[in-house]
Amino acid sequence: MTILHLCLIFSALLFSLGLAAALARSSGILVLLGIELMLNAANINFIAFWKFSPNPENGTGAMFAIFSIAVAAAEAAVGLALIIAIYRHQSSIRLQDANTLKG
Amino acid sequence: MPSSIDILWFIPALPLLAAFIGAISTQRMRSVASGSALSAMAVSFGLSCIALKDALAAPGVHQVNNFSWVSVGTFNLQLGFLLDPLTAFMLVMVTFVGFLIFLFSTGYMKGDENYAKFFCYLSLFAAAMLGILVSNSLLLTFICWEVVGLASYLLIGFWFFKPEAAAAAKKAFITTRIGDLGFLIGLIWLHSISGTQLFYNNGEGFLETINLVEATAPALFAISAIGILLFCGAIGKSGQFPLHVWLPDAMEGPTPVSALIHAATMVAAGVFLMARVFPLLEFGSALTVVAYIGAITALLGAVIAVAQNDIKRILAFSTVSQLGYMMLAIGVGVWEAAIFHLLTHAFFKALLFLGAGSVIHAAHHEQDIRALGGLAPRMKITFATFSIGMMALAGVPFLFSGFWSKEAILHGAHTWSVSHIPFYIGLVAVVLTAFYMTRLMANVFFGKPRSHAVEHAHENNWVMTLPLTLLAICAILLGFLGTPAFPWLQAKLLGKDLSGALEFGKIFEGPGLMITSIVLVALGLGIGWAIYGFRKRERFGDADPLEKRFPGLWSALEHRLYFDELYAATILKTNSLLASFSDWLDRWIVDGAVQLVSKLGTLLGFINRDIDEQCLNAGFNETAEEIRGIGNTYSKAQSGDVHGYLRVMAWGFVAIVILVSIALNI
Amino acid sequence: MMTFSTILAQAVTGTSSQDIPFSPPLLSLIVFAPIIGGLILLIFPKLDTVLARILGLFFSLSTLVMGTGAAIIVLELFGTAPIIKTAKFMSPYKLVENGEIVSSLGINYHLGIDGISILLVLLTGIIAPMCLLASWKIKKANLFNALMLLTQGAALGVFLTLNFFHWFIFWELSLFPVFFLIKIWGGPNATRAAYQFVIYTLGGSAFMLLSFAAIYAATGQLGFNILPSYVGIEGSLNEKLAAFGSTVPMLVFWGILVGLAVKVPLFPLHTWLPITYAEAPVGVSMFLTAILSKMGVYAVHRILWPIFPEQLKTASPYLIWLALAGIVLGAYAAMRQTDLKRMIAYSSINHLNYCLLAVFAAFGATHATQAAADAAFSGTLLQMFNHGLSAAALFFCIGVLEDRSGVRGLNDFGGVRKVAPVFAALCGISMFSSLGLPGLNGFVSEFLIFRGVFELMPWAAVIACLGLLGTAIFLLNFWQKVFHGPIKNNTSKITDLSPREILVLGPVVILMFVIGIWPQFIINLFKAKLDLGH
Amino acid sequence: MTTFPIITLLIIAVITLGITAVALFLKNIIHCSILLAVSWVGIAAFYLWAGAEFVAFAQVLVYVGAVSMVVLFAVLLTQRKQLDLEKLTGTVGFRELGKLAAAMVATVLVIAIATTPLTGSFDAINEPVITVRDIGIQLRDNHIGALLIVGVLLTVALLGAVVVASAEPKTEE
Repeated sequence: MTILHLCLIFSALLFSLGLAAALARSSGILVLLGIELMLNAANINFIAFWKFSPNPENGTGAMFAIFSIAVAAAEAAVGLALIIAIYRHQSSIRLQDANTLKG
Repeated sequence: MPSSIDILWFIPALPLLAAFIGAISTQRMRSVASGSALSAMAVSFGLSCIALKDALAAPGVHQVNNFSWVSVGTFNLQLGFLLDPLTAFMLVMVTFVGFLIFLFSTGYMKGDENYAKFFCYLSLFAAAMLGILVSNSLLLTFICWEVVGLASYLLIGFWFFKPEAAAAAKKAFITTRIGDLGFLIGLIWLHSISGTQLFYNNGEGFLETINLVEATAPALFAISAIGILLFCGAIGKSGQFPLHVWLPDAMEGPTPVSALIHAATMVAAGVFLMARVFPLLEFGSALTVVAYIGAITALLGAVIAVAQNDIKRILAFSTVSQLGYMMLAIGVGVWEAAIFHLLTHAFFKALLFLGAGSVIHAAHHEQDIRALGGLAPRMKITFATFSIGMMALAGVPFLFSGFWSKEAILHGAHTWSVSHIPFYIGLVAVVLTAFYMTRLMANVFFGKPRSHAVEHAHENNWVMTLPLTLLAICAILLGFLGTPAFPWLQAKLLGKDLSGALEFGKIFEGPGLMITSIVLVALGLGIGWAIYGFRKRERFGDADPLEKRFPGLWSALEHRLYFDELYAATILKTNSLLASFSDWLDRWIVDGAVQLVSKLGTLLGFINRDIDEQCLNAGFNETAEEIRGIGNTYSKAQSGDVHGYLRVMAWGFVAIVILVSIALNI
Repeated sequence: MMTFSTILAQAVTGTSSQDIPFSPPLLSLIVFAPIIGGLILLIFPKLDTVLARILGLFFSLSTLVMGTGAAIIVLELFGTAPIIKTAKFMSPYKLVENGEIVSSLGINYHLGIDGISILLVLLTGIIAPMCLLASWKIKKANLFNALMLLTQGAALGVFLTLNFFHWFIFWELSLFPVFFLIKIWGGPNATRAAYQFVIYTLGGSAFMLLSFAAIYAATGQLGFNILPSYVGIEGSLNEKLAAFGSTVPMLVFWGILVGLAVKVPLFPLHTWLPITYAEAPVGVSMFLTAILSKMGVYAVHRILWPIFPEQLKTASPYLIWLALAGIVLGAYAAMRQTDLKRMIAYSSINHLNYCLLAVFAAFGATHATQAAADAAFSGTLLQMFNHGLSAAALFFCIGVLEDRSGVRGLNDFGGVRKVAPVFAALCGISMFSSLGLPGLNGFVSEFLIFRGVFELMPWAAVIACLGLLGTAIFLLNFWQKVFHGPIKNNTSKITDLSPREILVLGPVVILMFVIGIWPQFIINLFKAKLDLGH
Repeated sequence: MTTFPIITLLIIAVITLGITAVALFLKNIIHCSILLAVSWVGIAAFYLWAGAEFVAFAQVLVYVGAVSMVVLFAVLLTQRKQLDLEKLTGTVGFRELGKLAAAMVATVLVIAIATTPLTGSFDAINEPVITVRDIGIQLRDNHIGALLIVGVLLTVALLGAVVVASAEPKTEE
């Protein structure tokens, strides 16, 4: 068990918590937040691997994390906008109600 | 005591101040407005007389007073004032005629609800007109030129609630602006090649340096082109062919306006400008163009005037014709004769218009000569003065000013080396002028009244008759300033010294010419009286004797040779098409392109759908049926429940990890 | 002799030999006073409406007061004295406030004022209070005033910032208040107009941002005052950009041009303009045409001219056709409009393209004399100011008509001059100013532009004359149909101007006369810049 | 000297996970989002621990500063009608199923990580090796394309968000 293992387990647990939130909450906002947490867990992995990589001065992992954060921000904005749009249509942010994709 | 050049700017500034007072005067302060306008003109007249005295003391000297207007980087624009005999004579004429017309207006416009505004506009006009005269800079001339146009616009449209007046005002402004654009380009071109647009600047003005220019082909071309472009401005303002169409319509304005602006002063501005830049015109070949345009206009105006029935329109076309004469004079090189004619014309035409105004006012705004008649005994002063004006215009020999000035022009045209065509055209116009003026007199003052209002017409009060009398006196006396025997005016204008003695012999130099023109005038008067004098019109509806004889020609003339219709069908139509095209282009093509891009995405979607429908459905319809059956079964899994989907993914992930680790035996 | 203004100048710039312990950051105050005012109104939405209006007007007027102060200082300090140029093409900035924000990224807080900026700051100071006064009675006045103040601050930021980073922020910041202003207070199609406006402009800005990213990548600099020094010396900007690829310098230039051209607008990127101007409430239309459109022309002077002279020279012969198209098309399309606001919108396209015409002619001409170039440039600058005055006044007049009668069609009125003589007089003066009547301001700038362009490119000036004629035709047509003729039904509802409305139009009309008769008064503001050459 | 960083890491991890777990099972959405913001701070602390200062700042700026605000706004905007969001209407057991799935994933992941042998020396804790300046240079030199694309992406996403969120139902007018 090295420090890297610890970091990875931290990340895995955070990921699972996020997944749990996404799976077990019905509020669209919280589902979205769960997804954000999963993305954050992935970022933790990037940083951890970068920190313990043979030549960290490249900074590649950190760069990737930065871009990932930027994309996540965009995703959050669009996601929340979608939720507001759904709310406009259905007066509810319960994802169970948004089932018009039903086949 | 300051010299006149230093106080010259007061002459336009005073009326400008009066215009400002008029603008802020309410209807209750009407007398303030008219009083300030009148007194400004009176003072300006006094100053002009002083200026004239100074200028005559040193003819041939151009006193200037220049100052910088815009200066930025290496770019510099100067304006300035100029005093020489040409300016001074014009100043005295404009202020004097202007004052009389202002005086006349106080009577004529008495009952109008916008009385104060009327004097505001009149003063504005006078200020701008005087500005043109004292300007020593083509740019300042242009500025005042446009302001004159504005004042004319405002005054033509003075009765703006009449749709015809509003339309006439717009027509006048836009028609003259077409010419003014030529003027503007000419001015800019001149400034860009010579670096200055001052007339005189102690040897550096462009009129002074023009003689130093080497006569190479490009220089000749450029200077001729500039001359013609400047002439475009004059064409517009002075109602020359082909932009003369606005002038007759401008008679929708009040009669004093027609007298002041559209007979005596503004329309003469074009002639004045041409005289001012004469050295420039002389250098290139622009003069020939000026001569022919002038000749055509002189004939055209006279011909059309024959068949008009509105008293003011007859006078308007006569103005067009006389302005053509002046341009002709400039074109053939005798600009001093043009100015002489300009001065005499200003007086007798103002007299005629005010006389017409007096008639109209007395006849309760009846303007149709067919409805007038028999006014001679009822309005004796008007009749007498109007007759003097008419004879001056027709060129009745010896006593009347018009004779001498017209004679000077014909003499100049006769000696023109290029061609005699303008001269012959001038002679024809002499006959026609005498003819249509006789027709006018016979119809208006003789015979019997042909409408109710006319029967009760009576002479107007002194405010209106005094200007008539003064103008009539001038219309006679002014001619003696420039007789061939003692061409004092011409000599002063040209800056020459006069030998001092009267030379009566010169009157009869080239007697053939003078006798010819006397005969022609007599011919015109005779024919006119023969047709209209002996058998007078009985009723309003009677056809004109000439109309019976030449109905086709008459109708064409009555419609002013269809110029308006022609322009409507060509220029206005083109313009309107261009506008429609621009609008269409903007609405559909440019904006359409933008919309197209945004529709492109949608379009791709449609294409995709079509491909789906056409290819897939047609080809695999049967297979699809089968698949659809299977799909129906599976589509039950599509619950629309987002959580469900996510959960399945999680389970799938777990399953894959377990399967892989079992397979790899980890 | 110490005049008040010298003391003021020394106080602000700290150049005094005497120790005056007072140096307010004047430029920052100019920019941020309206923004602060806007924020105050936003934070206290329950403020009494009357108080909010007065506060709004106060903050709005602050620009005029401080702008005049800055102008006095600039004239006093540099009006006659020559300014030492530090580099070729470097504009002499006269008042400068500088502070580092992120020094490693070249992002400095850098404000500076020179002749062009000061002209536009003063214009903003005149027009912005006018817009507020014009919309005095609007609903939800608090929010309206707040948004207007924010727009004003953003525009001032654009005019005064010397660093692209902040400049771009202000540039974009001006969009969003306008979006809401149009959407909330606009006409029936306002939503569409607002989206079109924002998306069009954002689209243009995206190109500009990319271009500046490339410039930054090449030089590591974002300062408008530093970048010009990369022109024409060893290791020039072009060479550095060309290192990315041979077409990059031109692409960068076009990217910036597109961003600016949308704002001006240059044909064919103008299609957002008529609908936006027509749908916006009157105060916003005034501000849009008078100030926001100037941002594009300003940026041409501030960015394209100093930083990309070579590319501008190459592209000008083609661009000049676009400017001519804008001039002629604008004038003639205006002739066919029956909606008065759309008509004035098209006339704005016409007028603004004169500015671009002069710039392109000066750069595109094969042989340029200094005098002609000076005339063209000063004409452009003056035209910006003049168009701001006359277009805002005309929009206001149409606002008055619409306010009284509820309609604004060309054929809905008649004989207005009879019922509202004062209104007719002021509107008439504005109209004649717009069509370039000598004696009023429009003529001076148009003359300078034509004078410059004619010598540089005679045929372009002749074609542009068509625009002059077209302008006269449609404006007089407007005047004849609306103000002349018999009185129609709608006209009877029209009353003459109230004192507040006279307060809006009066000063502008007086300025029109002043500039028309004594243009040197405005020209002195930017004269020093041109006296030194470019 | 190896225990101190490990202890720090453990503390950060435990606090973060704990807060997150509590956050995810609170009923009140507002409390949830505020607690999540705190957990993002924890993640930022991890980045700081790992020596990635700039990433930590970015995390704080983007998540704690921006996203959490947006979330709060979204919550406020959609909370006008006080619906009991957790009311069970025809979705019996979905919550339990979800938690079960998440637990399974956690188990699988932790086992997978724990059983993976990682070679190399991980005990020497490096000092922070990347500065803001380095990142700037990296962005400018190596990742300029990506940077521009991300910029465009953000612009487009923002526009899209505005359009989607403000699209009004047609029936309104």
